[in-house]
Amino acid sequence: MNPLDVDVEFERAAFSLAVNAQIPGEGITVLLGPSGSGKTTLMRLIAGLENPKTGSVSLGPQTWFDHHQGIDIPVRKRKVGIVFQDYALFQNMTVAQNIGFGVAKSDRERTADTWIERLDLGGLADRYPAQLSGGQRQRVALARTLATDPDLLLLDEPFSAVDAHLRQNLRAQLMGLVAAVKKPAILVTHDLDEARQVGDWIGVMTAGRLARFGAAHEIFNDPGEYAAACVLGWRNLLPVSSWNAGCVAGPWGQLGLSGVPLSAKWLGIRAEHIGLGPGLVPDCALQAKAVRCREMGAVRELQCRLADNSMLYIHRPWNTPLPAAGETITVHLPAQYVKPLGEGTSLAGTQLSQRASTSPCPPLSTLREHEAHSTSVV
Amino acid sequence: MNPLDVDVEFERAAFSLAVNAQIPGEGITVLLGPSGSGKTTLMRLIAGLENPKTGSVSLGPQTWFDHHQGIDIPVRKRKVGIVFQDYALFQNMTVAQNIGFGVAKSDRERTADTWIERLDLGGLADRYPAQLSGGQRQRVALARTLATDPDLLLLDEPFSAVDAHLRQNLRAQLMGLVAAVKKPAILVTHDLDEARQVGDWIGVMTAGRLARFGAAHEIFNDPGEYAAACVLGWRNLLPVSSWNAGCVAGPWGQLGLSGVPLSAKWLGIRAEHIGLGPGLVPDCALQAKAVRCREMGAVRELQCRLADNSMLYIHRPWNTPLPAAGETITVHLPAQYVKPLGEGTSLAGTQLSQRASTSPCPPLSTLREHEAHSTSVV
Amino acid sequence: MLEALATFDTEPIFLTLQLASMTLAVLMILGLPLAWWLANTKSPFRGVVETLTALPLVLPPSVLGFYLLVFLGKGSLIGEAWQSATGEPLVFTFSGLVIASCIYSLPFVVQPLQAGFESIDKRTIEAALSLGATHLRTFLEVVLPNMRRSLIVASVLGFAHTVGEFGVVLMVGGNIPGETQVISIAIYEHVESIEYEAAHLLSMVLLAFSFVVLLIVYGANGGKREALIA
Amino acid sequence: MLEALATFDTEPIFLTLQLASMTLAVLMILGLPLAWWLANTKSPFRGVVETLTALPLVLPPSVLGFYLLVFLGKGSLIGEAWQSATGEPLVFTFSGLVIASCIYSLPFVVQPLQAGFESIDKRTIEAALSLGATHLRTFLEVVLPNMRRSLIVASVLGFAHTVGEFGVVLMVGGNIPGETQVISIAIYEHVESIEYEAAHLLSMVLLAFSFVVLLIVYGANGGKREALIA
Repeated sequence: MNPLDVDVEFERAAFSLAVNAQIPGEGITVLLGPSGSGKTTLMRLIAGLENPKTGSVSLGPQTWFDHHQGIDIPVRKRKVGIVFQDYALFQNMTVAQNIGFGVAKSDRERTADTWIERLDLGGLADRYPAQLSGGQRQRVALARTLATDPDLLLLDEPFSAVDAHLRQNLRAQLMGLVAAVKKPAILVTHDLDEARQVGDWIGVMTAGRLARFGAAHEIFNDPGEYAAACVLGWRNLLPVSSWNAGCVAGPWGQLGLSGVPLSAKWLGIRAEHIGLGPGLVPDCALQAKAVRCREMGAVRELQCRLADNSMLYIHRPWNTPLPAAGETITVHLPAQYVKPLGEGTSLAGTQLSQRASTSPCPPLSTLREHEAHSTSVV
Repeated sequence: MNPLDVDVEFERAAFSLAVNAQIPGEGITVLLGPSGSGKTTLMRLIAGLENPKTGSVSLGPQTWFDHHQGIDIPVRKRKVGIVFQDYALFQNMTVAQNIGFGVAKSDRERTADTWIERLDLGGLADRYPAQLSGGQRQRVALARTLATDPDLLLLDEPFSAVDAHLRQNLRAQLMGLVAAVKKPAILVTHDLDEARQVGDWIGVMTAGRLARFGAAHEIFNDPGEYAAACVLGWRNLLPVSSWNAGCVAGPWGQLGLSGVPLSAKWLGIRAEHIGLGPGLVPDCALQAKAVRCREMGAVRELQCRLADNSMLYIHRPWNTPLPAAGETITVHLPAQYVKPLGEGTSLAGTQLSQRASTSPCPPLSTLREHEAHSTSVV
Repeated sequence: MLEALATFDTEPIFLTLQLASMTLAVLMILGLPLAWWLANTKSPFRGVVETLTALPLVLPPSVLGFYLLVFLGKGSLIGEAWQSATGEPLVFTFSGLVIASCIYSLPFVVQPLQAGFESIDKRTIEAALSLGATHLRTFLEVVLPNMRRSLIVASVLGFAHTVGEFGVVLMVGGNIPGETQVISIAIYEHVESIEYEAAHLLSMVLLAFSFVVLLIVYGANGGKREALIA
Repeated sequence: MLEALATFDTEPIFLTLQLASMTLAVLMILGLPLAWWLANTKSPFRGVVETLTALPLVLPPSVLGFYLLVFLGKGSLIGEAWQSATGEPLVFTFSGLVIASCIYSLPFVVQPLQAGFESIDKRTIEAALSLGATHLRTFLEVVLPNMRRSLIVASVLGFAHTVGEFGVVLMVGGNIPGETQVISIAIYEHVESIEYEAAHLLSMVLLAFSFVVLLIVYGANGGKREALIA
């Protein structure tokens, strides 16, 4: 169970990438990010399909790339298994020939048979890729890669060419296979649901940078910085303009929270963590106006407006009654679920609490005066 | 507010399509279906970009196509506005020229200015499509179409080329625009979330057939047939093999439900409608074994196995405690949420109820005897 | 060399340019509709027409020249009709050369145009039509401007191929100064007469011309270089 | 016609087939690595090499023939070296014809091959390498089998273009029966000698051959017909 150490810099045309991470030697690591954020490039750097400008890549004791030592093992000797986005099957070979391509000649037939069976491809052995459905091609690509028994599995958006209702089953199959072969896998995707379903570890990429990396539950609950929160689907992001004595304020109003770091530029909270109540709790609540309600299957979304007209999204179970449009409501933002977010720097791990003082927060005008002061402290 | 009457048959190579529907003259109609189900073909038949083998297409009093009367109005006279999947912008024209293309020369400049402003494209008027981002191109395509003031708007997966986190805003903008111009729109997609978010009406396409059509809330709560349920993301589908005296049975066990039509081949229930309890309720409950639990953001998914090893998926709010893996649990399937599903025929509108009798269902062995009988009745 | 320059006969050069320009003009007028038809038709005759259009590409110039002599020459239907209409024969005249060149260079104009029409995204045409544009407006404002590269390649190859033509001209046009003696024939004549310096001078002109042609073609590709033959 | 058939000289046909086969063999050996290099290199010399390769496409045969005479002929460095090594000159011999044909037909072989290499999905190559295959195995088992069409087009066009060659042969090879008199020259000779029936017979052979060539090329396209040029 060797961890993968990556510390690379890469530049091409208008794009540059710099990543330093240790990817665990077991389980599925998901690289999540918008298109153009460098997810696929990072994967290609690890595989040896692109050359870093500087840095090093090593899997446990094997050094694959080291700029200073002049080491650069070619891709065919790295023992990485790659599943490409469009599968890159060999069109001139049958399913069995594709799967056996990377296996020593003596073992080829037996290994191909094994993987054809393991991935439910029975009866398709003599077909050509052009005669297969999307899901079947995906499984052939996976089998071809796994048949070589790679030390590291790299999957570049492996489900993007497959119909939505097939993905569920293919994802579950993939998770089962990765668990069975006990090798680490890196999966690149821009699909949040996919990351949630298959990711043991999550890396959030934005603009050539690994903004956040860690265990999945940790990342989903605490994005650390603004850009990562956007990628992770956090829609309630409140800008912070000033703070004082356990009170944080922005154009949207103020909250009585203590422990907010000085470098916090935003406060984030997940839609399902916001409470709804009739009474106005002075410290951790805001007044809002209900705008509309939307059914989303298992949940129901309430959209409301804050003081500065920005939107706040609240999710409730499908069978919970929600206030009518136009109603003035009080929304509770429990301190333990509000996460401070940096810009370009991660504030992950910060725990906020409701401020201890029982006196109400000072009026906004007072806070504004402190703004200059606290900025100068930063 | 003219409704669109479509009654067409179409054939090409291995694909055939037959659709008969009246699409309401207001709001957004979403055509939902897997790739290859004929969504785009249906849209092209309506626009006049493909010719039906037979049938008719009319928008209110205007007949666009009628096989028997020999009417076939060319696309350029149909007053349909089409937004293509890849936008099909004119690469040789600026944003302003693209938007003004369909407008009479005298009005061109003024109209282009209006739409540039309405879609936040200010400052981009003199750019060429190649210089725009995905979201900007999408808005130019929409503006170019809306500028011609079409009687019917056709949108072919308009958000598929846009990054996930931009889609939310573009969808909201589209809904606002369609509401403002008060013209009917048909949107083709394979994205369930998109259908849920923008659809006033939903048409479910499978294999060249419109399996189900109606108001969005109605369709999402009652798919009517098996193929439609799959497309609509219903994952709990129990095959029906026999029934008797208000009891329905399959390899998974049996439920005491009355009102199940003889042509029901499956029973479906949404993951969030399944109840969890400790005690065994004899009639509308099954015994299951908890397998694993998965965090999905606002909801938490419990996966469990039924008697025949098939999986059942249960969704609960994120903060609800769930049984541990391996525990034996009782799952409740409330009669009002269980929907009978046909195969090839829609059973929409059927209401089931818990059977009145207080005596327990007969043992499965007894039911099996009745199977032959009930099948012969069908 | 200087001596050759002094007695340098510019007549073949002007004659060649005249021939190539006229040929290109005729080929563009015929080639645009033909290429459009080939790119869009579903007619069963498409295959036959396409093969006939491509024939001069692989047919040897001497075969082409021979058949042109047979079909345009004295005693042939076309040749006689032309002679009675204009008073001069078709073979061994400039008019005959233009016809021969058009046939010889046809694929070099039609095939790039056809590829250009085929590279146009069908959806942009559908989009233009759905926005209410007529077919003519769609063709002029959407189709042609988006295949500029193909227009340039077709023009340049059609012109250059006519300039470089030799075998067909030798057989159908002969070697009449001022009437049918184009550059390539003049070079051959000079070499046969062992006037190597005159041949050298004319060859340099054509070599330079060919270089410029290729630069234009690869330039029109806009950085994305592609094979001319595929 | 029958009379002509009786005295029909098959020597030019065999000579032509021999020339075309040898030329194609040489061009395939040189063309495959050259095309591979052109399709994959990022070298700044790529543009120059590509232009040189394409030059015979637009350069008139008489110019090409003239320069070949100059550089291969008596008194030239290459010509003298060849003569001292083999005892026979390069011009007006079969060996000279092969060299001339190789230069003349070069773009018709290299460009389809280059387009073929460029059409190969780079990811299938990367996939093969990541599965542990050597570069040679990847080339033989993944690259070549997936560009069969390009191989066929290159072979057929290279062969056919050599068969149809006229101007260069006339200048570099002359018209020596059994040594340099290929079909296209023989036709020209027959026409000049007003032996129209013999010319007709040979032309028919070449016309039929050209038809078959186009059928093969369009057949290799697998229904999806494409332009050969551009």
